[in-house]
Amino acid sequence: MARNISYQQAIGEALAQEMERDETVILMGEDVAGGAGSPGEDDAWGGVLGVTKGLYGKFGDRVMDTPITESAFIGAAVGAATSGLRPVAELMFIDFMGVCFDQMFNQAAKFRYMFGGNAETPVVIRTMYGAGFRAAAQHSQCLYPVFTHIPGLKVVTPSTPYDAKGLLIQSIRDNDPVIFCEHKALYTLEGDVPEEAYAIPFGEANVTREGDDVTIVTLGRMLHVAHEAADALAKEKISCEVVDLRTTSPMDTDTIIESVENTGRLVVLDESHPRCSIATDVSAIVAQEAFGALKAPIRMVTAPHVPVPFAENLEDLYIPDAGQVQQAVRTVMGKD
Amino acid sequence: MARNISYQQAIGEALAQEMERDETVILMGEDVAGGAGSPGEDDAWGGVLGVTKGLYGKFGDRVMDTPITESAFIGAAVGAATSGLRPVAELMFIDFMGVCFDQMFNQAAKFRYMFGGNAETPVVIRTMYGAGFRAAAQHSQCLYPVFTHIPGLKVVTPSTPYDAKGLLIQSIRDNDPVIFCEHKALYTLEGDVPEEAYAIPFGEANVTREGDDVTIVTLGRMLHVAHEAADALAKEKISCEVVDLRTTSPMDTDTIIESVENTGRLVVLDESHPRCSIATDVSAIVAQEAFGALKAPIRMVTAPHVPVPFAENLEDLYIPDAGQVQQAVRTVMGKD
Amino acid sequence: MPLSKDELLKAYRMMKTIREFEERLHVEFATGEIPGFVHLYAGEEASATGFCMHLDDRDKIASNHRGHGHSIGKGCDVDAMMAEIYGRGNGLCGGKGGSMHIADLSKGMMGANGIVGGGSPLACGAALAAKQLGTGGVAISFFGDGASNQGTSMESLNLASVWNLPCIFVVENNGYAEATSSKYSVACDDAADRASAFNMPGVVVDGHDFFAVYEAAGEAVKRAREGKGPTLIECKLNRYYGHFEGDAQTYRGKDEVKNLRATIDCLDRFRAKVTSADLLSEAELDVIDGEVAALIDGSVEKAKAAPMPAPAELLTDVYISY
Amino acid sequence: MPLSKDELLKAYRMMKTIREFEERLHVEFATGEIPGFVHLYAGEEASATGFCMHLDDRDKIASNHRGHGHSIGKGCDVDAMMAEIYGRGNGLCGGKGGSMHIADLSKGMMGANGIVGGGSPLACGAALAAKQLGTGGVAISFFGDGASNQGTSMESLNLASVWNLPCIFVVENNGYAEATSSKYSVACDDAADRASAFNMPGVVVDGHDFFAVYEAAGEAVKRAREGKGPTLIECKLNRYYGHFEGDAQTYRGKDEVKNLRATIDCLDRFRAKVTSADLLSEAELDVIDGEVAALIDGSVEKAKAAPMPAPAELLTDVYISY
Ligand SMILES: Cc1ncc(C[n+]2csc(CCOP(=O)(O)OP(=O)(O)O)c2C)c(N)n1
Ligand SMILES: Cc1ncc(C[n+]2csc(CCOP(=O)(O)OP(=O)(O)O)c2C)c(N)n1
Ligand SMILES: [Mg+2]
Ligand SMILES: [Mg+2]
Repeated sequence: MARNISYQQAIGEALAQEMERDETVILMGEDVAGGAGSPGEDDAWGGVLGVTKGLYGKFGDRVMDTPITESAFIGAAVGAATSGLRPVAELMFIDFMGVCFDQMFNQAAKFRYMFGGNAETPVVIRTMYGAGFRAAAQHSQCLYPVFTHIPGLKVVTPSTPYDAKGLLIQSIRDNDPVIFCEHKALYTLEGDVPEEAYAIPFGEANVTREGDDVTIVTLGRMLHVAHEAADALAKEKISCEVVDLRTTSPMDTDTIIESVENTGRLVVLDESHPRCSIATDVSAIVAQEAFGALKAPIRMVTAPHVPVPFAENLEDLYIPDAGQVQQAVRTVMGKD
Repeated sequence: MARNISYQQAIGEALAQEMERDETVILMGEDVAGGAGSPGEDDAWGGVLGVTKGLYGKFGDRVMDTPITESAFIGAAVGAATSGLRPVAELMFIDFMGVCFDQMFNQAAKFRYMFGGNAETPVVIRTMYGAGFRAAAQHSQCLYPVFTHIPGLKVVTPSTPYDAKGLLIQSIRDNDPVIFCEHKALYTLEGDVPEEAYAIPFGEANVTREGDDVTIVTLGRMLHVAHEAADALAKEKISCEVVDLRTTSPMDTDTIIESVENTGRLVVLDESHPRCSIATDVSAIVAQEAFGALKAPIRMVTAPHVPVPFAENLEDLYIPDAGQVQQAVRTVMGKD
Repeated sequence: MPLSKDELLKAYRMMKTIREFEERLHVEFATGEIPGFVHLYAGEEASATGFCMHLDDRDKIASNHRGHGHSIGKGCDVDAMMAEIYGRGNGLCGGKGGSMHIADLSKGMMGANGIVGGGSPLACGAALAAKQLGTGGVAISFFGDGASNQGTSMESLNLASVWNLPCIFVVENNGYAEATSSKYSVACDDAADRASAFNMPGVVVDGHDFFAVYEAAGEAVKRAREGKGPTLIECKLNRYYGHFEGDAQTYRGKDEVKNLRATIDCLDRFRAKVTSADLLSEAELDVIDGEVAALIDGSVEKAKAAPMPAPAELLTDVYISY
Repeated sequence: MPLSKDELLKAYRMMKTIREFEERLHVEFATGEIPGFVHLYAGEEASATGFCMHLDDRDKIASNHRGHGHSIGKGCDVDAMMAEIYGRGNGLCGGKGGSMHIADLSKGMMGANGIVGGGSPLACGAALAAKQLGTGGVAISFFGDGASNQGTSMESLNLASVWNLPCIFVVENNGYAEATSSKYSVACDDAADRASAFNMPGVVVDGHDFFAVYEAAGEAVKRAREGKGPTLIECKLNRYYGHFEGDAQTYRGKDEVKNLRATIDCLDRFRAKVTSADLLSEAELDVIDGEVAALIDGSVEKAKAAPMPAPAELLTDVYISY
């Protein structure tokens, strides 16, 4: 039975259900158990934005607060994953990956290959990304292109409460290391989510809107910007197909190509910085694999090649918006 | 006056000349001063492959050995760069960036923007990259696509002794943070290098071979693979233009586009992993900016999406070779 | 060496300015007009002040997310700081940094920092520059109990010792890292105990007592200026507000903050001490209170009235040349 | 608790196997047939052996770049190790890892590691798993003096203490990190002194003395199994060969290694002690020497004859599912 719940609740529910189902699932992170050793209320926080609130009460010492030492505890999650547990570690903001990247990309990602198949590392690293919170340059980045570059990591970027729950359950059940990226501006977004547990397979993009003229490939929070643009463009009699990648690694190139073969035009919309990004990735694959279908140049709509600014007006300009998408679509339609 | 010297000597010479010229240039890294505190020969090592050997003898305590704490010393180089020095820090292998990435991408790269222009950070991080040394998954990566993704970092990938010297001098004189990437398989490559100091500007790609049929865009060690392929293809009467990027950030898109506008075909050759890489970057920009000139699909030749294997035969298969480039060129020529 | 009257007045003004700045931000944040994350330093003023009173133009500090106090201590312009926190074009960083990234390199304030543990390597670098350039300057890294566990902090202690840097590491132990107790996260009794692991003096000081901080800081700064190397100092103190604005602090004890304010407030203590010893009069201090209140009032008013950054600023200041 | 005769024989065989393995690699590397970076453990055998003699199937170890000794100690197959170092398809990791990435998770050997300081967080994880799953197992991280400064190492000490993990941290201090002296890079006198900074016992032990290591290791393992938490142990020892094969070691003192070999060799010491105490006879030890020599001969021969990995292996083993 589906109810209307938030993206944040969907994530909490996925965690609770998987912990219920499988004793080897454990949680760790800063304040995820609410603030260890403090004199006041138990379970006061549930991570910085409350996503894990209540889980410590339910699962006790399977939910562990950590010192602020991301290398040590992300690495511990990785080591525990090769030793019989299925840890879900919270890296509070994706921006903090710089203090623990080694344990993610040289350890977790590479064990299986380096050890000749002689290792499984079922670890999930949940992390918050994206701009829009006036949180400035060190708390607003996307950075999933960096993880996508690394062989051995799976990278997940849910755009709705339904996907958040299903993809997180898949992440926990998956036997490879997964970076699970939660857009902070989506936490309050509500949507229909089944009560029971379900898993959404990786590498299956979602065609969230069908259309004939242009394919818009996007992901995460930008999905909603794409829909806003598509709605507006419909009034101009331009019909957009919208593809939500859901996971950037593995990436569902088949669905992208199929769509471009139908529409003949591609706009890629990504909140990341422009260089070596998902936007360039999707564009390059289409230019290689579906060139013959293209009737017009590809256009990329991304954030600019600058850090995320603090001031409200600048940050609003920084984030790609529906207007930019509409303009890009008009350009590929030859209507600008 | 130019002499024939190696890539490694060219780098050492650039360091020595800049240290001579400017007192604020200092060097730091593991064993770059030869092994501090050890009882034997002074200046025994000069970094792990001897690139800085002799500099400690010449410049004394301006060349500093560090403990194996990359975050601390790379961060110290960054902090010193905002305080009047022009440090050149050696990150022995690029693969080690995972233990110190924060100081590179959240600190050095962002100061100027976050502080509203109120900071200059003239730091150079020299680092060794690339496969071919049987050094396996944690000592053979390229990873410059990760740095290229980050606004605020300049990324340099010299392919010859001449470029190594000129680009390193520019890096040291540049007022922005620079990641200077040295391919370990190029250290012994010899070439003509002027004795006097000279700087090669960033963002100016080098057309190292002119041709009419296909543009091959490449960088670093792969430049030599591109030339090998172009030589072989010339015998098949296919004329290749080869573009060496020299710097991936800033990237000289003008030269790329101009070349593709002449040839109408593009092959991108990069030793990096395929996803969110320089190959996708160049392809995407061409598919957006020079689509009209393209007569055929773009083809990317890259390493596969797997870690670097140890076994010799596997590593040889891993590294893109001239045969693959020739095949790609034939494909875009419609001759396969 | 006892403080002169001018120095006492300066110290009080510094502490009071920090306090008023933070108390006022607390009020203004509640109105919803201040964007982003704001971490207040109220309660901890004696630490920044006790250290910064020893510093001059040669010296540099690296700060953390709770950086307003350090910035005021190092002489950043209060109006420009306030404008920055409001995200205005005339802010100290042109509105691009905000509370977590306030910096003024011309004043030796190397930046607040959004990355826990990010500052200490940078302070090592500033100390190295001072040493190499022979300026006689020192560098201070201010960080929290939570940050004291971060690898970057401990690596920096080691590096500063190995290179014998004029660098001072100040752990501002306010008992919490977000909601987590320092008793849980810091495995040893006092964070300063770790000094011996890096062959440097380790000092614990009552961070509510300006005079105690001032004295410990003075010794460390002297030591550093004399080329004798780094010191680790732990200030035990308390924050009055939540980890950031909006935090209800339910993890803290009932009336914990109320009791702290009533009993160990650093400004109250300072006032009691200097007046009872007849070093300064209540009236002299009251004058400062009034001046500071006016200063902060003015800064909020000006910040609110200031224009946002020009849209073109989105794309400037990322590279010096390209 | 004195070692039984079987245990003594086992310990000697372990040490001797490591030594022969490494001495032989030194010879074979010089022929140019062994690819990549090879870091030899010769001289340090008493450390791996003293610890691993206490371990069983429940237990796990995380190793570093100098990992052959730890691997042999934890029971990895010598033939498969040799084949791996030669990059053969029948190697322990199918030829994909090489010397720096030898691992056998089925034996509790979590992997050598190419990243200095990379192993300790992983060992914390294994210890956490043992604790959560109630297996009674312990985890050991072996790392060098150079690695002891790395932030990841110190963070792990703190985490193991905070979580009270059954984890043992072994600093194998061989005096050098590459060419750099540990006296330069480690700011305190002994690396084990840092234990108190993390509220755990710190022990310095003579790493050339198997019996001393064995005893210290036993106490730490017991403590960990009893749920009493982590221990930091520093073995002072020496490496006989260069940092990696090819290193001429000119940074070391003249005759330094020659003298070490002559005076404090761990195998010589072991032999002298057990024979003089009449615990084992020279003849019994000689038999082992002969068996080990044959084992290593065989492993090199087999490795050389083994085929390279199949080309298709380039693309396997990266994901379990995709
Ligand atoms: C690397 C990193 N991890 C986590 C955070 C999130 N965070 C910001 S402040 C903070 C608590 C810091 O505690 P402490 O060092 O004691 O300083 P305090 O806030 O108490 O002044 C945390 C966990 C961060 N900003 N950076
Ligand atoms: C993060 C990182 N930095 C640097 C290196 C290069 N490196 C490999 S081994 C080594 C020295 C390690 O010294 P120590 O920890 O004392 O171990 P030992 O080699 O003496 O056994 C260095 C610097 C690395 N592999 N990883
Ligand atoms: Mg604190
Ligand atoms: Mg060593």
